[in-house]
Amino acid sequence: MKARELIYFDHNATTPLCTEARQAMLPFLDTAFGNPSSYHRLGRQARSDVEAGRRTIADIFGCRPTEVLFTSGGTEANNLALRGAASAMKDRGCHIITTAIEHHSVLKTCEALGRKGFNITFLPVDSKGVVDPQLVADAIRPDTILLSVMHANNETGAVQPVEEIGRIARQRGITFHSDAIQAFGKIAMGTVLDYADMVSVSAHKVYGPRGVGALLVRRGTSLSPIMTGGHHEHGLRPGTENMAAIAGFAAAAGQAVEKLAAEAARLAVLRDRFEEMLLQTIPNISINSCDAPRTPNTSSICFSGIESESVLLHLDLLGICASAGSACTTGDPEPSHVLRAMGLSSLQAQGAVRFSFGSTTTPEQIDSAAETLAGIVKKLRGVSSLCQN
Amino acid sequence: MKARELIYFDHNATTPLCTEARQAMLPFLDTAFGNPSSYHRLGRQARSDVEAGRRTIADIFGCRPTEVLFTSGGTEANNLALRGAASAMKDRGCHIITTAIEHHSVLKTCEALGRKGFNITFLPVDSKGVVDPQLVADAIRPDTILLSVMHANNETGAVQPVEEIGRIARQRGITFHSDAIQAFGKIAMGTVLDYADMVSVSAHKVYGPRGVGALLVRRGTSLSPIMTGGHHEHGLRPGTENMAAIAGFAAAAGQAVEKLAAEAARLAVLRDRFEEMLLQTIPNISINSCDAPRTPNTSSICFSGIESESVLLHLDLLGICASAGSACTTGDPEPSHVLRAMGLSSLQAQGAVRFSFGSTTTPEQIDSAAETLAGIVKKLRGVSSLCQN
Amino acid sequence: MGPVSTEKAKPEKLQHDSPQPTDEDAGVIFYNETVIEHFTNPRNVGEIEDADGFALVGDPSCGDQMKLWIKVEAGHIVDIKFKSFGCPGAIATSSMTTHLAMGMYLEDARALTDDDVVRALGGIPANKQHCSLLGINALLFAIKDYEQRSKNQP
Amino acid sequence: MGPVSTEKAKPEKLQHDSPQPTDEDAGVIFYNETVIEHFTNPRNVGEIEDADGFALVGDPSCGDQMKLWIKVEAGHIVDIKFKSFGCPGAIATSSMTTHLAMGMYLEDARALTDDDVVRALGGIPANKQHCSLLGINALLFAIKDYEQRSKNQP
Ligand SMILES: Cc1ncc(COP(=O)(O)O)c(C=O)c1O
Ligand SMILES: Cc1ncc(COP(=O)(O)O)c(C=O)c1O
Repeated sequence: MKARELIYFDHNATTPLCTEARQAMLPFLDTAFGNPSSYHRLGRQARSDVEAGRRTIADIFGCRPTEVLFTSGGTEANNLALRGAASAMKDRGCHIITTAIEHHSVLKTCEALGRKGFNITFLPVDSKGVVDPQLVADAIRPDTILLSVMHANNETGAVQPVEEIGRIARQRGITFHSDAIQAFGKIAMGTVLDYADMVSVSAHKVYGPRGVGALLVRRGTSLSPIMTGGHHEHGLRPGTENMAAIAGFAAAAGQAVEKLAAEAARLAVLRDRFEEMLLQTIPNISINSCDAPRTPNTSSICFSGIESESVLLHLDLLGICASAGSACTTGDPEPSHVLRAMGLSSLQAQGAVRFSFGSTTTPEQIDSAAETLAGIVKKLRGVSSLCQN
Repeated sequence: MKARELIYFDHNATTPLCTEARQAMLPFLDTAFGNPSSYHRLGRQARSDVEAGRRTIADIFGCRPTEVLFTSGGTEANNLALRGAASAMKDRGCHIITTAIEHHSVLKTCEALGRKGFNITFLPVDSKGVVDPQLVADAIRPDTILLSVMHANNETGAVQPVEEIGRIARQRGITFHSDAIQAFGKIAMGTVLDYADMVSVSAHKVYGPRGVGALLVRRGTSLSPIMTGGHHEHGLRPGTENMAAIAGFAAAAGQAVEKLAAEAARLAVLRDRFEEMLLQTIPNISINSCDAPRTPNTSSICFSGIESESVLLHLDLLGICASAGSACTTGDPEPSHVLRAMGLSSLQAQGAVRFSFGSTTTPEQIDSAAETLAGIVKKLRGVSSLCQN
Repeated sequence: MGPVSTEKAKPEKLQHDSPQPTDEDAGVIFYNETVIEHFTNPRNVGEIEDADGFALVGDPSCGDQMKLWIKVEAGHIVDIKFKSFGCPGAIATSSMTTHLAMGMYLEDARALTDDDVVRALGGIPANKQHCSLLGINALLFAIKDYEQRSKNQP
Repeated sequence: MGPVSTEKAKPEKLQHDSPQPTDEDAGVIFYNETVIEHFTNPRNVGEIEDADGFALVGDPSCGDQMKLWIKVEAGHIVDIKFKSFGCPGAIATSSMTTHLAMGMYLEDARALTDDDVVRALGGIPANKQHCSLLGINALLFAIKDYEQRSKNQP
């Protein structure tokens, strides 16, 4: 077999930089290097470049520029939202509600807040990986201050009913944060601050650069900074602004929104084709969250009787990039907390592989990967002590 | 007068990216986009690139790779050091010592810790802007857990006796953090973790990219993370690693160290020439910290009878970039806390302008700027109600 | 170097003008061309030895100070001069105040407000608004001083 | 697609080999070529219908499980086969264990340790060390099972 191009099916972990973002960044690696806090022309130019980026992001989400806080990434946006709001509102109550399927940057942060004296409720999800808004409503207590529910799950792609949940939160006067890092660029999101008080997004998931994200914060939301220093980002996030990254983020976000409808449709077709091929050629597999509303690019598949890392290594040796669970738990032998929360056994969860498609994905890659995968599964099942043959 | 090239005398605010850093970054804006936490080859490559960057930084500071934590910049490094150590050691005591001349990312963070129940001692400095180690020793109490003294001041360039202070701290069993953001690349620093437990550095001050810095943390130092999420950076700093920035940082840091001796000597000559010219042509000026050990690139000058912003605007209109106080307090009418701590009156401090030289600085720029400045000062003094003429 | 004033704002026009100041730009100061022109070429700088009215306002340790001299003839301000310590906003508004007041009837001059000065300058950054009071206050006090002196020497 | 095994580790050799595993790489798994070769082409996969000894070790819900069959003649392991569920480390160490044990005197086989397996594989990532116990334990229990059966059927 001849060496073939790399097949990158790990777009939920990170995405290649799009041309527009790259182009937008280059001047800042060059002459436009000023510090936006500097008085002189290079500083003013930098300031206005930062603010231009902020306006782009604000326009995309239908909010005000003052409602956009740039952070170093999605993880920091989530930490700022949760730690910052909890700290700002701790006198009003100590109960925080989140779900069992959040990304670690939300989950571990809620656990950390739990160790600091807050009470945390981790809501369960159904077998499709979706949170029931009724459970949210039921979990609200008089001392509930904060609710965090992700928009789309990174492992399964399951889309949560955040608008409905947001309405409940607003009715009950509870600050609602939503981690939209995997939703943005994949599904239409509308004017998010209409139902959420805070929304996290991250550039490198939408073909933008590493090292920048944003927390959208609705006017009037109580939020304390988690870091202190200069007056940057309305005093909520100090540190010299990363103009190259902000410009790249703005360019990538613009692209993502512009292409969203067409790209979502294209990817849904490819995703369905991939799943159908697997269902036809490989016995005993199941597709996680297949009956839930899902982001169009994500396929999480359980291969019974074999272990995901073995699948991944075979795939990798054949030039196909995929993930088991979320990328950031590599090296962590724990099976996915998301799949476990959906009721999968530890054994089932161990056989889960995530394929996440994106701008680089072609029908040929889909066919080739599905075929390759069938061979790999057959081979590993031939070795497996859990399979008869 | 013909339009002339921009004269950038604001290298303490930020620096242009060096060619080496730019080159090192480009692949990561291109094909090398993997997530270091991903299992596949792109992920492994990314991981090994991150670790290569870490080894470079470790080698430069003579420490172990495991002692290097990458952050989003200097501000975050300082916040992690102070908030993280205070939180990790809060059961051992609640007294923190720092100085009155720290950067806002240290000063405001100590103030924030003060509001959280820690007792903060802000040590004074002498008229040269230098902390007396004896005062550090005297300030230590049985409940002192943490000491933070910057290596070189960003406004005056004054170098603090951090080695001696570090020895005192170590003798007394107190964790010592030093903000070396303005020292790194300007003065020889040696193996910093020999005397300090934590040291902050920032890439964009040494011709590296925005959005990355490092906290060097000596093995055995008590430190809690200030953000939570994945297991990145030994569990002390979560978030997908910014490889482009890390590679650029490593390249820039390597350059900075390689060129340090020659460049420091060159800049000291230029700085001295600049100051001599001003002293000869402009009456009633004083050079801050001129009798202290200083970084070779920084000239902080008080022009009596006139106000710094007016000087800066004239300079800017003539294509010369400089700062008043530190860049990050632009728009803040408070006169420099550093100069005030040195005993300057509010009026004197208002007349201070900082010129910070760097790789782009030439003798011609020095001469031209000194001449221009003489004209500006004369003009403004002609308008000033505080000056007779 | 030639005198600074000959260079004026020419090559920088766009720099100071194009980015419209917005809320979130508050941290950085953008002056318009008129402000910069008055800053680089302030009108009526100097002292009047035999002034009819004088005022000293502001506190230099708080950022600005202005001295204002007026010469009055037949109820008109026939000469006006100032010296100011302060930021570009202070210098430009000082200059514009004297520029507006020059030649005015005293009662008209007294009716001038900080808004008039800001308007004449075509606006001034939000965090520099307070500067416009410097010139206006100095003008009012100088007129008061003139009236006081007139009363005392009838 | 041809059978997976024909592709082996060829084009990826450098990828898996060049970055030396270090402390701070613990989060990511680098297997060497030998491990990958045993993973992609595991030796002695299968079952022995009329085995003389059998063992089932590990717990699949904790990540790995191994079944091991041996055939013994004149104190020698004359045939050995395994089936394993688990990660590449588990499969490769299973394979290497059978490879080492094949043909051995029982007493020599019993003396094999997890270190022997790891050494034969040229090392294994730190967080996969435990895998090497899987094969060794299976081997010991299978030998025990053989001895038990021999005792019962003298
Ligand atoms: C749902 C979700 N939240 C948060 C994050 C963290 O984002 P970042 O890598 O930008 O820190 C990720 C991606 O890793 C994610 O998928
Ligand atoms: C001494 C000092 N500490 C900290 C900082 C903050 O660094 P950064 O801009 O990378 O957040 C700076 C620069 O602004 C500085 O000069």
